[in-house]
Amino acid sequence: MPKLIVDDLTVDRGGRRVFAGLSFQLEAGHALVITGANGAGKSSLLRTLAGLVPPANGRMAFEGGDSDSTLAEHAHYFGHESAVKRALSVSSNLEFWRDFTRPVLPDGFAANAMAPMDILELLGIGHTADLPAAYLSAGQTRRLTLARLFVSPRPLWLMDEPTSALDAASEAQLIGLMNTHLKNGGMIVTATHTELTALSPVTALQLTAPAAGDHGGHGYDDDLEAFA
Amino acid sequence: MDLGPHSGFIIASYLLTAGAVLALLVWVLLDRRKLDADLARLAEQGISRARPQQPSRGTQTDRT
Amino acid sequence: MSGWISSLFRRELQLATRAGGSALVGVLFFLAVVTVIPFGVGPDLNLLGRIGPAILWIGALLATLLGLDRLFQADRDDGSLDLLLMAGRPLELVVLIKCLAHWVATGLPLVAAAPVLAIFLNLEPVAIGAVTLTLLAGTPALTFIGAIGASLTVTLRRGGLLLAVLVVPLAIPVLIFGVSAADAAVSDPVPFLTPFLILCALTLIAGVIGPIASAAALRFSAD
Amino acid sequence: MGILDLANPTRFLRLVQIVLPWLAGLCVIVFAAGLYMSFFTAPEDYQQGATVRIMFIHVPAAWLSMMCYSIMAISSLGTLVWKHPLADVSAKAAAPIGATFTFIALVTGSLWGKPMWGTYWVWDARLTSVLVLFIMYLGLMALWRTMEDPIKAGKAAAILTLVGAVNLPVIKFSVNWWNTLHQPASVVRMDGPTIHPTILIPLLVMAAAFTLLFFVLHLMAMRNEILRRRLRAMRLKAAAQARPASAALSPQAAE
Repeated sequence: MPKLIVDDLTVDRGGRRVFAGLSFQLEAGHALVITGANGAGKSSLLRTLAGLVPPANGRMAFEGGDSDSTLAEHAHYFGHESAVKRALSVSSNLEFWRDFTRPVLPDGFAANAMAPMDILELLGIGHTADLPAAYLSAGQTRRLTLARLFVSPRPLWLMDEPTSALDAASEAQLIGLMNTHLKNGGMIVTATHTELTALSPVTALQLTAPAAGDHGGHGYDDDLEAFA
Repeated sequence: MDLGPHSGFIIASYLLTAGAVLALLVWVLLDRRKLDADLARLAEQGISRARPQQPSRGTQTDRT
Repeated sequence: MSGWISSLFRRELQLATRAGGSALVGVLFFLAVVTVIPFGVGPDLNLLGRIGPAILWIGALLATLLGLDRLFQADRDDGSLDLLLMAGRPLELVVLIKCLAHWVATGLPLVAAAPVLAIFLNLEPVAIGAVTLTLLAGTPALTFIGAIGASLTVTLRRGGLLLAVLVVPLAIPVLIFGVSAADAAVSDPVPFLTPFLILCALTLIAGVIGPIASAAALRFSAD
Repeated sequence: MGILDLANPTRFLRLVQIVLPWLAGLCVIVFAAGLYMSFFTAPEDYQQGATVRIMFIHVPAAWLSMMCYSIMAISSLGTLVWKHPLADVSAKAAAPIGATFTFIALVTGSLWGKPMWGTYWVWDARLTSVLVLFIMYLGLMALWRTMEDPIKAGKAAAILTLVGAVNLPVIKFSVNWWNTLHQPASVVRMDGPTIHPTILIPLLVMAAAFTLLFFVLHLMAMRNEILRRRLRAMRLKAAAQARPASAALSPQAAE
């Protein structure tokens, strides 16, 4: 069964130590909910797992997955930005991501790609398929972004504040879809302020803001000292 | 009607003018046809334009 | 395998030509630059005839560069760049496709407009043909080299101008051989083919170095 | 707007429906008369011979390009000052038409120049000003294309049009000055001090025909623009039509 292993992960951003020595493991079918104050590094952890931020040191690996794909290629990143092109129609936005993102299906992850129209209908925005994405409301744009995760399935979902800009009904539907993803043998790492009680099975991870003094091991002045 | 030695230029300029005007006309007509088609398709989906309820007075824009 | 290449190319083309795209604006900038120069230089047709190819080439260079800062910036602003990095497609190939789509949307219209503008600069038919041919061969190089600048300045808010400053030195060889090929077609000391073939070689080299350097720069730009 | 309240788009569309066929018919008739006169009754010019006949479309086209820009300037005032709802529609509809007439003026001017001056393009003061006007038209059309929201685009374009209108005389003056400054040989004046009636009448008839053509196209383009705005509004409504998210969220949703 695929497993996500993070060992002694340390991440710096802009010369500031965000967190250090973080280790955890996540089996298939489980979700990891990250909580913590703003600036505790929730988003940084997600972006590091997504391969968008190079870690200072530490190891991240996706065991049991597709051997010639990196960890990032096993993951979908569901961030704050919508990655939706306003000038293109809703369906062409989705169809592009279906063709472009390479699906990764390790054994033990039983989900197959949904057709764009099906997932749009499921998320209640099927009637906007032909309209330019510029005409969508914030909630509808959020659902279009979510639909991207279903057209080319990948086991690991990295979700940053997934329930923001969603009303109660849509939030319930989102949690349901997340549960379905877990049942299919997928994994979710999500950062959130609201506790997602309906999501299960869940292991919690509390990120504490780093001690004020610790200004980041690989800071600029260290180089100077080494040089002097 | 003898157009003289430079008749080529005269004819060319009249043809180009006619061409430009025709191109503009065709563009406007095609644009119109596409708009009508899109509007019809939306009307089919039951999106009706809200009738301006109150009688128009002064410069009242078209509330849709 | 090639499904994603054609959909990426089609999408980039659509985005460039749709409202807000850089295609139409590039040609207008080219028209504006070429029209403004005679106001400075004066309406003397013989002078314009001599420096015509240079004016057209410099206009094309500036039009390409200023159209390029949105090549990656647009994707970064709406979050698509992160997903392009994560999609598991060879980034060098992705950059190559984006450059080709940008060239078709912005570069080709420049090449098409060049003969018309050459009339304003009083070039003879032979010179018009030569300039157009050199632009056709040379503008892809400008796009590839410009893409390096675009990827380096993608994180900056106002990267457009810096991009031009970074890339103009790199584009000088293309400019030199482009203009000299156009002039060679008219004045005879140098046969047309020699500078023209070097220009084509420059384009091919840029076609390799550009995407590789841009992909590397994009990987580091993510933060 | 006095008796006819043209501010209301619906009434404006009805008016266009009635007026347009007559206007188009009249335009065709006047064009036919103008062309006949231009080719048959007008004599050849003693200097230029038959090429003077190009003047019958070049000069009206140049007049039209200026007239169209002034209509756009007035519409821009309508948008910014009097807040007339159809003003920015009129300005946006007029831009491509103005650009086309300017293009015609440039092309015919160039084709007229070849037999007279030996080259297709001469940086003559008038031709150059028309070229600058052409770039301003294209700039305005590009500005409209880049903004999604028609109201905002209308205001921005109105400001640019007015700034352009103020600058046109300045451009004209500076181009003249620039032209005479560098001018090696004096350019044969296009039209003599007094135009002979047999040439003036066809010219005026052709100018009338061009003006009618402008109004026909302008009304049609305005109608399109109004329909385009309605389409946009209806699409926004269609998107906002909150269909209930499909209730049945079956567990095997992802299968």
